[in-house]
Amino acid sequence: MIDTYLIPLLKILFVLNATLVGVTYMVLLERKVIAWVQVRLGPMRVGPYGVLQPIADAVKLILKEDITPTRADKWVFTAAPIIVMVPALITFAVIPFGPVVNLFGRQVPLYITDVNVGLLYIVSVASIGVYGIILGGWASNSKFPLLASLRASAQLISYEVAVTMTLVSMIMTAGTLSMVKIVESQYNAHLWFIFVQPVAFVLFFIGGLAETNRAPFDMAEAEQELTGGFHTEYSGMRFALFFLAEYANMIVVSSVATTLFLGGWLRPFPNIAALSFLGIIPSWMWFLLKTFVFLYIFLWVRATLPRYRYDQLMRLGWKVLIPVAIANVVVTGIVMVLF
Amino acid sequence: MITPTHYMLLSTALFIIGVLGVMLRRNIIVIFMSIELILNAVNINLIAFSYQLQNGIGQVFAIFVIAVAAAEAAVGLGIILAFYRNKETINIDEMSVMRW
Amino acid sequence: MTTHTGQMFDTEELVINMGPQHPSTHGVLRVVLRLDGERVVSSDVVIGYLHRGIEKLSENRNWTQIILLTDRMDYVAAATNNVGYCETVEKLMQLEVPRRARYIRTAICELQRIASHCLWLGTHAMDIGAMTVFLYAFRERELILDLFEEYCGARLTYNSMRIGGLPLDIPVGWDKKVLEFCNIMSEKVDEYEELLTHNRIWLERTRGVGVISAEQAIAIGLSGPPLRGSGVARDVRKDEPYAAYDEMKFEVPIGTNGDTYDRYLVRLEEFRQSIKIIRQSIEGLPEGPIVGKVPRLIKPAVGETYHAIESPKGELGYFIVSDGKSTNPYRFRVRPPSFCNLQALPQLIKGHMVADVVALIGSIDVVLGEVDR
Amino acid sequence: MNQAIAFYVLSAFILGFAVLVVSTRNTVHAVLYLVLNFLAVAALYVLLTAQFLAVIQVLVYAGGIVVLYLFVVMLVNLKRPPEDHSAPQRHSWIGFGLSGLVLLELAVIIGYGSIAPPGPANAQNTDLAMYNVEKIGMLLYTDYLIPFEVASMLLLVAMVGAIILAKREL
Repeated sequence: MIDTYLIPLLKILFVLNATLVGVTYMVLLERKVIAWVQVRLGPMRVGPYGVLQPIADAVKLILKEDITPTRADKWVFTAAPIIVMVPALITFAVIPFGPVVNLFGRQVPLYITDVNVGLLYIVSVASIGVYGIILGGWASNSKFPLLASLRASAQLISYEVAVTMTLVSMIMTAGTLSMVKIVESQYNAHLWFIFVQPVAFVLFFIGGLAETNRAPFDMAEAEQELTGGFHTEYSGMRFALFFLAEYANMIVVSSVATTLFLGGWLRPFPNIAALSFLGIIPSWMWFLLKTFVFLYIFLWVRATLPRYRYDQLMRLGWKVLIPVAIANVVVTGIVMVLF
Repeated sequence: MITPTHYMLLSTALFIIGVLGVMLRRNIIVIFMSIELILNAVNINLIAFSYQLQNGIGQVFAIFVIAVAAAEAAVGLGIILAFYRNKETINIDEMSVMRW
Repeated sequence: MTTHTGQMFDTEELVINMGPQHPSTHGVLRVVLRLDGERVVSSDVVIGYLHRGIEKLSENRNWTQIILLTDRMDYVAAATNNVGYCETVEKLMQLEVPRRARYIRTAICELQRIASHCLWLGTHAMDIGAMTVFLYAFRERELILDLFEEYCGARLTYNSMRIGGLPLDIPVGWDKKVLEFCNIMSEKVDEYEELLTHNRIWLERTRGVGVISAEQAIAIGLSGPPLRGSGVARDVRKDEPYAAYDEMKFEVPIGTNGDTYDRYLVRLEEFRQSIKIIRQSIEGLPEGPIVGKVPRLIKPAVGETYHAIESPKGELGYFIVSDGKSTNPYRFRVRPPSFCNLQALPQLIKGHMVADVVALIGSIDVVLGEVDR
Repeated sequence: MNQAIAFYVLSAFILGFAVLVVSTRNTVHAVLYLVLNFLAVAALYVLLTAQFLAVIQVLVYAGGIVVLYLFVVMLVNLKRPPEDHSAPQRHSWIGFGLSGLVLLELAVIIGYGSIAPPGPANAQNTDLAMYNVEKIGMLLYTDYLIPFEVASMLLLVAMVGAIILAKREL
């Protein structure tokens, strides 16, 4: 009874809360990192070194007035941010934070479930997120957010194709769809898949950037939107949901990238005995460290790179990323057949 | 115990709702959606029997049904868009003209 | 909403207002854009939101009081306005400005050019999405503002010139600080170069955007970096040297195909040229008085004159008419470079995407105080 | 036991959303109900241990096709209010009649076919359930390779057709 219901429930609660807290602190981290890059200090006022800033933000957003535009479709208007947030959170069910470990004398795997269609599950859940953006734009009942939402979702869909093609080549190398087995296959292959598939890694990262509307592809606050993209009409808690969903998506992309390319919870050179002293850091800590590296790169890229124009962005997606991803799949196939 | 007959009843009900949708609604997009419902009803049956007989052929066939549905939706919506551009209407009664 | 008849997909023309309150219109500029989907079909520019009637005001102020007004026109490069005005009056009254005053004026003009280009680079990069350059550029601008504060007490509107020379000599140790600033600045320009010049996204966003040919540029009456970006070698500092520019050695950067990227390169090169001029003028600072023989009451004889200088935005010209009877000018007319460069905007924008409109406004670097006067 | 509960709950969802899809006046709401219907069907596939199909259903149907519908609905009723059931002369009794006929025919089939072969003892951990993806993959690429290639050709043709139809001027 305990094993089948209680422990998974506890794990889910823990992961969800950890993610939500992580997302709020991601907001602070972003403002801090961009500030350091720009030779300034970032939020310092709330708490020592601005540590309590997320709480201040949360309280502000809760107290802010939550306006619904007139004649807007109330029901869809409230549902849209939820539709964007939920897929980001439910992807964590499949991501392995660590191997099976005994906790208080009971074998507890450090992941919520291990579905044998893990990777496909993540991609399909990510594709549901597009609805929130389209409906958000449509429900705002004005022309500009609608056009902005159509444009943003067109961007998401075209980069989703590119990311799915890169994942196909990853599945071929790993030989399985289940995330836990992917990490184990990296352990048996004695090296991380980033060295096996560098091209796929680069494509996945660029696709991930575009999927989460970040850095050079951030259409939402691009100046040409003139009205601030699809979440113009949102305010207060609903806007916070849209905002936090973006960061949750960022964490999802980083953790998937860590699991696929940097060998989830494996320490850097898993099989070389000489480096066994690295083992003192627990496995889930390795996972967090690597995800943090990816998140840092997300923020770093946002601080430095200028923004693509919309047509260049789509051209890059269709004419560069997708063909290279398909070519990568073909090359992986050939290489696997030969060796 | 859930027997295949339960699944068949479910898919029949879904099939009927789909057919009703096609028959009664005027908006061509809703008609297209009802066709998707009908295809889904077919899929449920296929997979119910594949589970029943424990071989994957039913599921493979369901994949082909989904592929065809995707192709049909893409071209169908293309036609609707082209039609709407010229006739400003998506009401099925007004689509009676062979030449526009 | 006019409709494109005959089009298969009848897209109405979208008329939108890049209104006075828009983050990237550098002040209160309103551009009415008629869009077909994403492309700009036509646009017209609405100005006048910042009109204070400086030219009319100056008609009932005496010649010295007008120096204050010239500060408020191009508030980003106020010292250059002062120098321009004072030199015009000196030319009308044939006053002799001592060599030391002319050297200091040159140094101040070049310092002001660097400050103005810093502000341009920051806002231009910010519009195209590179947020960090904004902070770096403004860090350098801070150093210059401190230098000015030390010299004439103000950070933005300096009132730093007098007719016939300078109000006060440079404070002790000021020249060493300027030289030290020059060293810092030359490294920092390389830093900007590193961040943007070879950045693929920056190249894609600026190369081939807003191309003006040399003939078009001359026809519209462009001046300054936009004109030089199209390949026309016209620089008032070289063609009609004023202050102490004839004794300075520097080159004038010229662009080739007149797109936003070339204007960017021209201004970046101007950073370096200005540093070179400042070094020459400060190191070669002659001794001597800082004010020439100026009559107590400035009452120029009947006459009129036009005198142009090279402000960071382009050719800034003053036309003054004196009727000889009163101590006020009869007519005070300004030829602001931003106003003339802005005429190119509608022609530049046609056929571009909305995102390019923002990049173009940044690239011709207009300041609305100067446009509306 | 809980499998039965799950089945009834899911089928209630499926039929409920299907009825809503067909009956709502506002097209965008209809599309939304369609998405929920597909997600419920995907959950049903998981119940039938067809994990690969469930994920494909969510990815292709709910994540792809219905987004297409939503785009067209947005582009189409940008200007027109949601359509109302005008033209009562549309004799709906033909619709009911025909569907009744189809219902009768299916009832007859189910009546005869009720003596279905008994299901396997515990279908949970047969190899089709455990290695679902591998099994289907093998089947697809061995016995059903030709239909697989034909399906890919079909999709290519559909793509080209859709592009030509939707593009303004070539």
